[in-house]
Amino acid sequence: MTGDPIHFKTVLETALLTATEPLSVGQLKKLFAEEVAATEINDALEDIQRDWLGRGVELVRLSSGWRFRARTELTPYLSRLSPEKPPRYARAVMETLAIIAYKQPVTRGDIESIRGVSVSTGVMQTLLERAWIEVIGHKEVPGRPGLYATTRKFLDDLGLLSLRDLPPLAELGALVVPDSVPADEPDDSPLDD
Amino acid sequence: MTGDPIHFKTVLETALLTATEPLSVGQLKKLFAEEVAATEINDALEDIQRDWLGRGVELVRLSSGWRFRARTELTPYLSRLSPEKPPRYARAVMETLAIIAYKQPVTRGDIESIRGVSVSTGVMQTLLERAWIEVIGHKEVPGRPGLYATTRKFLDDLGLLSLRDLPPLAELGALVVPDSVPADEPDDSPLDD
Amino acid sequence: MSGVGEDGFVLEAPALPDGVPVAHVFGEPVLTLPQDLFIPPDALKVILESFEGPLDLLLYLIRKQNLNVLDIPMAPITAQYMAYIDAMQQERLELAAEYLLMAALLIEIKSRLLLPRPPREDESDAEDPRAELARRLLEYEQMKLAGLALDRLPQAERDFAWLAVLIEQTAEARLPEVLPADLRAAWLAILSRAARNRHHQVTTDELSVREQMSWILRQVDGRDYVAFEALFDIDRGVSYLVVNFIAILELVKEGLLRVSQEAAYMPIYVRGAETAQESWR
Repeated sequence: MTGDPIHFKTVLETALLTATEPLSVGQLKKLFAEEVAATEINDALEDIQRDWLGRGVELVRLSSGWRFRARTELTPYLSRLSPEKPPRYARAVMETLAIIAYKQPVTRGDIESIRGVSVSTGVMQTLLERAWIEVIGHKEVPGRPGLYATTRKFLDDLGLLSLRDLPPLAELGALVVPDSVPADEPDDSPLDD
Repeated sequence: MTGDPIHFKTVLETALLTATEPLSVGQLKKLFAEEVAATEINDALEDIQRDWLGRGVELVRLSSGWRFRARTELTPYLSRLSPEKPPRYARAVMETLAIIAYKQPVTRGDIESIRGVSVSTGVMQTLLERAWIEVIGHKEVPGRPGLYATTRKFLDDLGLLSLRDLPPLAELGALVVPDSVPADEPDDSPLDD
Repeated sequence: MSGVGEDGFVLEAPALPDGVPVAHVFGEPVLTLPQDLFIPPDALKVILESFEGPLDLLLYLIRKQNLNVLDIPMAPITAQYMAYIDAMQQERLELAAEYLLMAALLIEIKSRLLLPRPPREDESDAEDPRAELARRLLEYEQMKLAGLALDRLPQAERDFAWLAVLIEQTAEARLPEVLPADLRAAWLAILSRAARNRHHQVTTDELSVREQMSWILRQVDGRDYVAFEALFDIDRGVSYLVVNFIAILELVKEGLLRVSQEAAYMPIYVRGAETAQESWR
């Protein structure tokens, strides 16, 4: 990169401010006619990130690239202007999403056996329409059910860089079941008082 | 406006950076819970305009309000980025269209009572210009409001033969929770004690 | 989220002044804390709706008693579970097959625990019949908590806005594309904001009536009178005729259409409420 460094940063910043989705370093390189090293881009991005510290907007690194977003502290103000926003999903939707996120790839049958109830088409449709999940293949069993996985958009929308950044799962606890239970014992539980 | 002037400017700047349409001073006032004078907004806007001088993006005043846009000098760079994504309608437009499609014939008042917020003239204009909705009569109540319905062009453009081909909305209520439920309520799960 | 139902169950009864709800289940205040299995009949439905299925209910019963999932005492749990199912039946609530299946499983496990184990050589360390249930409960609980954790993450558009500053397009502006699914998605957001989120469900039947209502209004718009029969195309089948008739009734009810007949057996005329109004002036 031989040009004026301020101009270089200005181009990157403007591209990110106007982009309607995250831009990867590879895409950002294409902004310039001449060859630019990835490290130069990365340095400039970190520089821009610092420039915006303490303001209403932040530059974040997401799964599919870099994108500007408003800081959550501003949401109360912004929602006074336009109250339209995506809904808060019901538990059935979020539990299904969690199973797909943490256990992917899974079939609908897998989800049903974990939740213990049938999964409504509406739940799957909602997640598919939001483009948070997708069918990435089919399981080679009768009926060839679709295998669901989460998308990059899911990670982007939740501000995650990768699946490793998902909230850690609660400890399952070791499955220690008493080796032998006397036949008439189980009834004497602490509950019976 | 009695608050911190930097914070005041930050809110205005963030609203303008995230808005998909120009924002009038009247709309910008709504950002704040307390009463703000138009002159204060105007002063801050001119201030923000100066802050952005010499950068890739500029704050401009249009007939319908203020908005940020990329400076034309940057276009040669920005156009090198991969093909632009098709534009999307604002959520207010989509919600209004959905109500007209599913609940026609409806008046603007009906739409507002279902959405719970006022419907701007711009939104109706967008849909009328696209020829997706039309006024098919007037309701005999004071003011004789127009009754809106979707057009054949709406069906054609969405690839539908009739309204019956729209996705059914039954059972959708089970997929979302009311907005009023605070986000952190589920924290009190039995496991946490 | 609907986990709210559990706050009431798990916490010690807080000292609240009368009329202060202890929890909100689907936006409805729950004023009294359920005492063990005593549930106010009218609260039962909302409380049951807050469970995501038999595993969730079972988990609640176990957690409420502060029992170790790994060492579930089968008898009392089965008894409590059955009491819930009884209560559901008395309220004539729709009893999902999954709940009955779980009841059968609990009873089976209990009976296996009571029976002496048949001496078998190949099963040196026979598995406790509760182990599989415990595994499922723990796995479900883990995913339930993960779902809550995901919901707490800041979510695009719901909790923060993306930036998309305008680029003036020199080429002709492209019009946004809309898919039918986008309309459904828009409704979800409307429902979430509406105070009563069960309202505004639209079925296919309703849609065909709505479509016909718009069509009829177009027919009568700007015309003095339209013959009643002219609105019915007999060739289009019975279901169309029925829908069309319902649409006319709906329009009359909403005051958008006037139907008149001078005398018995005389022709019936239809006109828009608007046209009717003007002719009086």
